[in-house]
Amino acid sequence: MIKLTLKDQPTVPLEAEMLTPDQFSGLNLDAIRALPVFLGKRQLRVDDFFTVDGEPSDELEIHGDLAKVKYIGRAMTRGRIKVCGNVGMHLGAAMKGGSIEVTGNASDWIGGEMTGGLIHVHGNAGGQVGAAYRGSLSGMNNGTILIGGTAGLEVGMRMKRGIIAVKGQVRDFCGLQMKGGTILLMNGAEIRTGAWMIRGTIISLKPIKLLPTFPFACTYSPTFLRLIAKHVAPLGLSLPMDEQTGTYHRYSGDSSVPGKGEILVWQPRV
Amino acid sequence: MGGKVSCTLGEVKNRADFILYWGGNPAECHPRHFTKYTIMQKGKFLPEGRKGRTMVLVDIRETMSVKAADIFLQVRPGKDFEVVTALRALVKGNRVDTALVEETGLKLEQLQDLVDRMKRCKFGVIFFGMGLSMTRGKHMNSAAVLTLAAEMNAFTKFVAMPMRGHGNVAGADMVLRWTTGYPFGVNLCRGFPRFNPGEFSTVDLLVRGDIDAAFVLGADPGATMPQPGIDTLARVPTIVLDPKVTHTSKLARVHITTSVTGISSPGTAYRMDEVPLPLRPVLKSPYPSDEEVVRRIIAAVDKKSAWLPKPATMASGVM
Amino acid sequence: MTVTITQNATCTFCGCVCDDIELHDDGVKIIKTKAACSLGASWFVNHTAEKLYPDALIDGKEASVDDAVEAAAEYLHRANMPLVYGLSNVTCEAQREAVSLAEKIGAVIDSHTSL
Amino acid sequence: MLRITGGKVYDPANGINGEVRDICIADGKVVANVEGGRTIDANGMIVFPGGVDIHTHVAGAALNFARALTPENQRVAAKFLHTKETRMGIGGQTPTTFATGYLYAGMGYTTVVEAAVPVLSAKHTHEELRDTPIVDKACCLLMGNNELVMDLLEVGEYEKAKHIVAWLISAAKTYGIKAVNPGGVAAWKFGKDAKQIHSPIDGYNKVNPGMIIANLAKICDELGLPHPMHLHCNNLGVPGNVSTTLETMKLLEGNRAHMAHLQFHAYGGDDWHTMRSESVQLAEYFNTHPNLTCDAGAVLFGNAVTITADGPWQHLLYQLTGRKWGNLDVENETGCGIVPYTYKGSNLVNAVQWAVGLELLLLINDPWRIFLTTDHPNGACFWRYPEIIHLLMHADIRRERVRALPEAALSRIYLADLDREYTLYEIAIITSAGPARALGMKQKGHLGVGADADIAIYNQNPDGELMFRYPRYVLKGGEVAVEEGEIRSVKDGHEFVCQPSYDAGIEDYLKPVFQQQYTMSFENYPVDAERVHGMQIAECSYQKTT
Repeated sequence: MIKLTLKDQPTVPLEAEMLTPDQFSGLNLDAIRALPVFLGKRQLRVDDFFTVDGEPSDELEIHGDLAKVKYIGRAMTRGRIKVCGNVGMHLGAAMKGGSIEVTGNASDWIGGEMTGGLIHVHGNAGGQVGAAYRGSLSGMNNGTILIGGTAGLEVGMRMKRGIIAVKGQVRDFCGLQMKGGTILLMNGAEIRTGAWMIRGTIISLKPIKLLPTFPFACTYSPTFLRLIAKHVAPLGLSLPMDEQTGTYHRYSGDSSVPGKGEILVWQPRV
Repeated sequence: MGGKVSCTLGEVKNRADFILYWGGNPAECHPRHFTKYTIMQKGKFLPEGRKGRTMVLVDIRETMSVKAADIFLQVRPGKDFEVVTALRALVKGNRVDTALVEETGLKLEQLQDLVDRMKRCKFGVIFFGMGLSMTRGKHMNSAAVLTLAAEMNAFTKFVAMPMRGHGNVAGADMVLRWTTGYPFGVNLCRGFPRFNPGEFSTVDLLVRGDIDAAFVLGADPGATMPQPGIDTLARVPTIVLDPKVTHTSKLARVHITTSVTGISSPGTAYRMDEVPLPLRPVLKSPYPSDEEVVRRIIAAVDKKSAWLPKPATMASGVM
Repeated sequence: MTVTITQNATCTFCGCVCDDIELHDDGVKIIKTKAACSLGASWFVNHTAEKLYPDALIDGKEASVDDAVEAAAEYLHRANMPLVYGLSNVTCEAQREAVSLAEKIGAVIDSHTSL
Repeated sequence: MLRITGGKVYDPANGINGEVRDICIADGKVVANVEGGRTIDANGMIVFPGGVDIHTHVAGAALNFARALTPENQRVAAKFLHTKETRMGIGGQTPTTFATGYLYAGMGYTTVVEAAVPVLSAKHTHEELRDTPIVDKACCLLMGNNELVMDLLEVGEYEKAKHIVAWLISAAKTYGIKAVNPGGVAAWKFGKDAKQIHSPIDGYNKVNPGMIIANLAKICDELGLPHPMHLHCNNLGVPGNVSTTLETMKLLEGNRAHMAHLQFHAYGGDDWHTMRSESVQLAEYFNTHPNLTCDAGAVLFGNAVTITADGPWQHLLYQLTGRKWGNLDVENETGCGIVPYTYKGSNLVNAVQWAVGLELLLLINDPWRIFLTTDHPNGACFWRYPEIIHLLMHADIRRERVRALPEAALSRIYLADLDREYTLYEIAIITSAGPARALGMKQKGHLGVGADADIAIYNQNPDGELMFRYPRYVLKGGEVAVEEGEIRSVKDGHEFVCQPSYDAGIEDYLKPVFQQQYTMSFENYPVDAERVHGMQIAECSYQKTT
């Protein structure tokens, strides 16, 4: 395992897209220390900010308050990164495989346009989780993102495939212009969930405020939920399935697009 | 995917028989908009002027502009996006939830009537103001109106346009686009332009405290930003160019007084419809122009060791 | 008092940017406007050629423009992530120079649009 | 002073076909001889007059609109770093202005014509061109839907219309005029199009597209403009549009005209399923009518952004693709539409378009009358020209590419049957000498004494694409602007404008009409000459030979 420890908080954001198992592959510690990082307009070295110890490996542990450190795990294809602390924007953006775990909070754009792998944030996340960058046709195209806390605006914007699960509440525009995939809301959302969605599924275990363009369709407990339940079980999440305890209400939309997406809201029996 | 479908103001003057103002108060904020460009003018194809046009105003409260409107639709605060999205569904004849529509403060019949009028007109235009673009939903509210207007073209001619506020903010968009490829919030730190609103927009940078110096011209963020942003401007070295000593000047390390745009400094400004206009200054100012001062600062920077990004900066494909 | 009349002046107070304003000035003040709205009229009348403010301030103290320009250049050159912001109430020519400056100091450049 | 020695010179305007000879340069011009100064050893290299792009979209309101509309393209485009000599920028489909200059010069092109400028925003176009370094520039003014002109044609006031056109060219500081979908953009303001060139346009009783076309062509000739009317025909891009194009060409007999991006106007078939190439039919007519020139408007597979004043076509394309749509109607003058587009080899329609561009370049037998363009960024980006040159020079490579097309495309195109291969001499004609002559720019497109010393020097290489992509040297105005792919000196180019004469009394008619129909002050409408950077006035000395 390679261990990096942040020496001092950078004064302005530090862009560190070199901090991935792929970039470290085949490099000894000195070579890793010499990799470039970008403090605003200055090109500096990894060891200007981090102490680097351990053995060359596909496993990487980063310690410190990295809230201003951006792009960790960018485009990684394999291996594992554990961030012990908070982390900055674009964590795991365009990631293809491997896994990232964050013990603290994460910022915006985590897993932006990712195509595979797993990101697990124990704390809160910012906005645009798994989203498309401005103007892009689609956001995350596979993979899994699990947020232990809350998440911000535009979670899963234009996502095409994959799963995003959030244990805390999410803010506005969750699933904005979604094209496919699944978003699991364990604790509901603020407003405009599923706005302009074309396809895909948003499941909320708490009642949520819907747009007028999501008319009620039916009550049901679809079998594919069992597949999703099986997929998220290893992440420590469980979906209520028992028809004795409740059902899902299905709202279809967004009829303004017009879209064939669905929002399933769990209704416990009273 | 929607888009942006617009026109210059003369097209509105000559043709628009349906004019919708959403979240703006032109009577007080753009006083000549009605008289010079829109409802009051006799147009080439609207010889009867005001009588030939329908004006609808959508806002959360009754403003001075209501008097000028044929129809006023009062929407509940924070419900604009819901209304526009419902309109997009109704335009296509799709289902909406009546009860949820009524939570917006408007009845389904009112929306249906609006849709019918929009489809019946020959040339429709929506002007949207900061009441729409600066409230909850922000850029998505603007996107909603722009998309509605684009989609209306399946039925009739329709355009939309933001009511730009500050003088030459449209010009800043234009200049940044041709020089950097992006309209605002452009990060040049890696030696080439990058764009990501929310990450590189000023209010976010200031509130997060992401910058370590600020150069402010043609604005007074010390009066308008949220307090944490103002704190950042006070903490880092801030430099201000302004014809007056502003709130920002008072918390800045450096202030330079400049001549007033259009009154003393010559040049170009863009109208809200992106038409460029020459400025005709009348008074000779005792102060240099912004243009001249910026040029002098560039000359002073040029004397120092040049900042030259290395090609490695591009290798990684960051956005 | 000689009064100069300027036709087709352009008002940059709001986004309408009306360019049909007639201005009467006495060399120091604009004393009369025609065609301008109330906002535009007060904008024109409230700006004069008088010297009401110091040329420049450094740390709140009066300074020469030369010294202020030097100080500005030093701060911006030294910064790791400077911001160039505003660009609304200035000419396109000034905006164009601001882009050039932002490029030389490796800045983020932004306008009111992003608010 | 500078001498280029030992290179094989291709200077078709002076009949020089690959002879080894020296080119001498002093004060930015080609001269007979120089003593002293720098010598460039061009042994093993070929020497071309600098490229001239007769039709491109690189500056102004429409392109700048497209930049804002497509951040996703910019993000993945080539980046230009801030250096001591050069400004930062972005390449791709809609390059920033600085990058545009570097990209053109970096490919050996030294003169470009921005093909679509509305009078109302001409100030803006000139500002952008000022920030487009190295290359020389000129603009075509959009005139095919100008209501001031159409209203006069409606009441039979041809002479007045002619003076208005001359006044507008002078006011906007442009070089020539362009008509885009004549009448169609005016109709688009009623939500319509003009598909029949002999039917009246919405809003008019008499004026039809044909009338606009014929009158504007005549006006250009009578004003003596060095470049004829630049025409984007009606029904661009639509299956079966070859009949419109042929009908249009017949209207032009007796006058000069430049047919822009002819590829987009050479289709047969009744709908998208039956669309086919009609390049043979079109080339046959074209070959026998020397009053016409054209540019290819070739298509290459890949991402593009379609940008045109043709508003109604762009609405159709938006509906067909479901992608983003930008539209900006310009009062009384024109419009513009923007839709991002991807040309795919697997798509039958795109396959036909790709073939038609090359077919026209091969079937039109006089290289002095067809020029290399892609209608940048509509058919492909200008920086991909070397790919097209390579295909023109190698029939076998073309056939190989044809084999990769869908089976169903093969019966709809002619490309595989064409054996012609361009020589270097002919490439020099379609990229430089020909367009310079069609533009009436006597100092461009050749290397004779007195010519501007705009010169591209390439390492001779059997791989034409490689050779033309990376010139060894590019000289602009006698200075080495590019050396081994690096920008060496960045000087601003000139802008050429025409000031055709008009009856000064025309303003008495124009001013009140303008004040009624426009929203700015008449006095603020023209572009001040000092706002046009490096302006050079070209003579309006064309005379019709009978």
